[in-house]
Amino acid sequence: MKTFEIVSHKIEPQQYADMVLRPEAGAVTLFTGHVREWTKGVKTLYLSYEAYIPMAEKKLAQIGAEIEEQWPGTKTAIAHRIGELAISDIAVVIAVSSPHRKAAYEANEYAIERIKEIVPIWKKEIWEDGEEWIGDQKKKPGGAV
Amino acid sequence: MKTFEIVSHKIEPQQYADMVLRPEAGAVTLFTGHVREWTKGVKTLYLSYEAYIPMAEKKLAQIGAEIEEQWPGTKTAIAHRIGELAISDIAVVIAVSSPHRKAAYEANEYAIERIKEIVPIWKKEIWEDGEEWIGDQKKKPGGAV
Amino acid sequence: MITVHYFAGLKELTGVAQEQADLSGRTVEELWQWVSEKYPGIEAGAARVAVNEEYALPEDRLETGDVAAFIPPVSGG
Amino acid sequence: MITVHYFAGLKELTGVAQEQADLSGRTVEELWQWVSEKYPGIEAGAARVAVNEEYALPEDRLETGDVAAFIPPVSGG
Repeated sequence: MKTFEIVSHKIEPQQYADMVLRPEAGAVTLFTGHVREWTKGVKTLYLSYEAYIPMAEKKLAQIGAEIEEQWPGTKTAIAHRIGELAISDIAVVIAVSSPHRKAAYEANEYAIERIKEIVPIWKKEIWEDGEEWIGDQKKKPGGAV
Repeated sequence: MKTFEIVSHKIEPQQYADMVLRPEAGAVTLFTGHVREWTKGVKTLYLSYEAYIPMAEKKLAQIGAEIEEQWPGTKTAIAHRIGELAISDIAVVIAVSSPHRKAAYEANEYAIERIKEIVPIWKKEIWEDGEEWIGDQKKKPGGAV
Repeated sequence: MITVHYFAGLKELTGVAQEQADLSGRTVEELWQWVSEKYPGIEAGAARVAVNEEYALPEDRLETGDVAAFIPPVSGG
Repeated sequence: MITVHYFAGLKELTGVAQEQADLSGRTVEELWQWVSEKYPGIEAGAARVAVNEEYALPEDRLETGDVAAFIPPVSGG
């Protein structure tokens, strides 16, 4: 198991929390993103995730490095699952430990925002009557980041 | 296992995450507060927690109700451990699920702040050369809340 | 009679976790007078008072069978 | 020769996950011209380009053995 990884099996979130725990950690935040049944009134049957795996793992590690620079003393682990996921399955897990809780919350939320900006992972939603690749509409693609 | 409880055994955080998961949940935040080895340069040997158990469980449930009112669609579970805890042991776990992630982060952080304000639980730090009951110095006790 | 609970540092000061007190009909403020006379180390206002597991006001009146508790500054989490 | 990767919706549009292209010495901007001529449905600017797993600028130059990838808007999480 790696600290920043793309996996194609069921995610066990506790493993990532364990990876960041240290005697100096007073707080651990663990975020899990799950497949939601309903999005904007449309019922999802399942999701399919694809990644550019080596670059995605590199970008997850970059996010971890950004966090350790921005919130000194924190430690981060992130995993994202690819393939077909059913309702309630975990797509992503983010674990952050920190001496104090404030940084653990802030850094964790920063990680999910950055994943949605820079990590080459794509989600396809499959409904009863169709399917679609989902692009983050807030961030128009530019030449570079 | 109860949704809001004081326990005297080891906390298994995943059980509380599982308790709040539902098909409409897209995000689960799980916070764990751990016994930290060093606080302000003083080495902690272990901690001892005491609670006014029935009132503490009632106040934890009140926090859950406050959250569900302030962030509709969220679901919360909280447990706090009492007795003697070693370094890295989990003292408190807070699980919040929500359709969207923003509320799950905000509500979780709200819960730990409220625990430190209103829940009758007390921490005694035991060091090599002494011990002390810790009071939250930011909140001077008043007649009522 | 009412029941009075002490916790944490206050329990170490009183030496008892709980006791009975003949304070039915009295207010929370009078409970404070009673306790600070009985245990000189306890200063009024050094804790909150809960009655029947809810935080109480100084003017709240105690009834027979009530359970009062002195809640020193909490430090959970 | 360089390697070109396509992902998600772009892969469905090109019908291939990856291919070789004779673009050594060319820029990322020229890669865009090449791909939009080969696959008329692809609009320049509809994706970011990564070279060797880092986001690249239009003026970046491709070298033999480089791995380029078209990265449509990401939607992980």
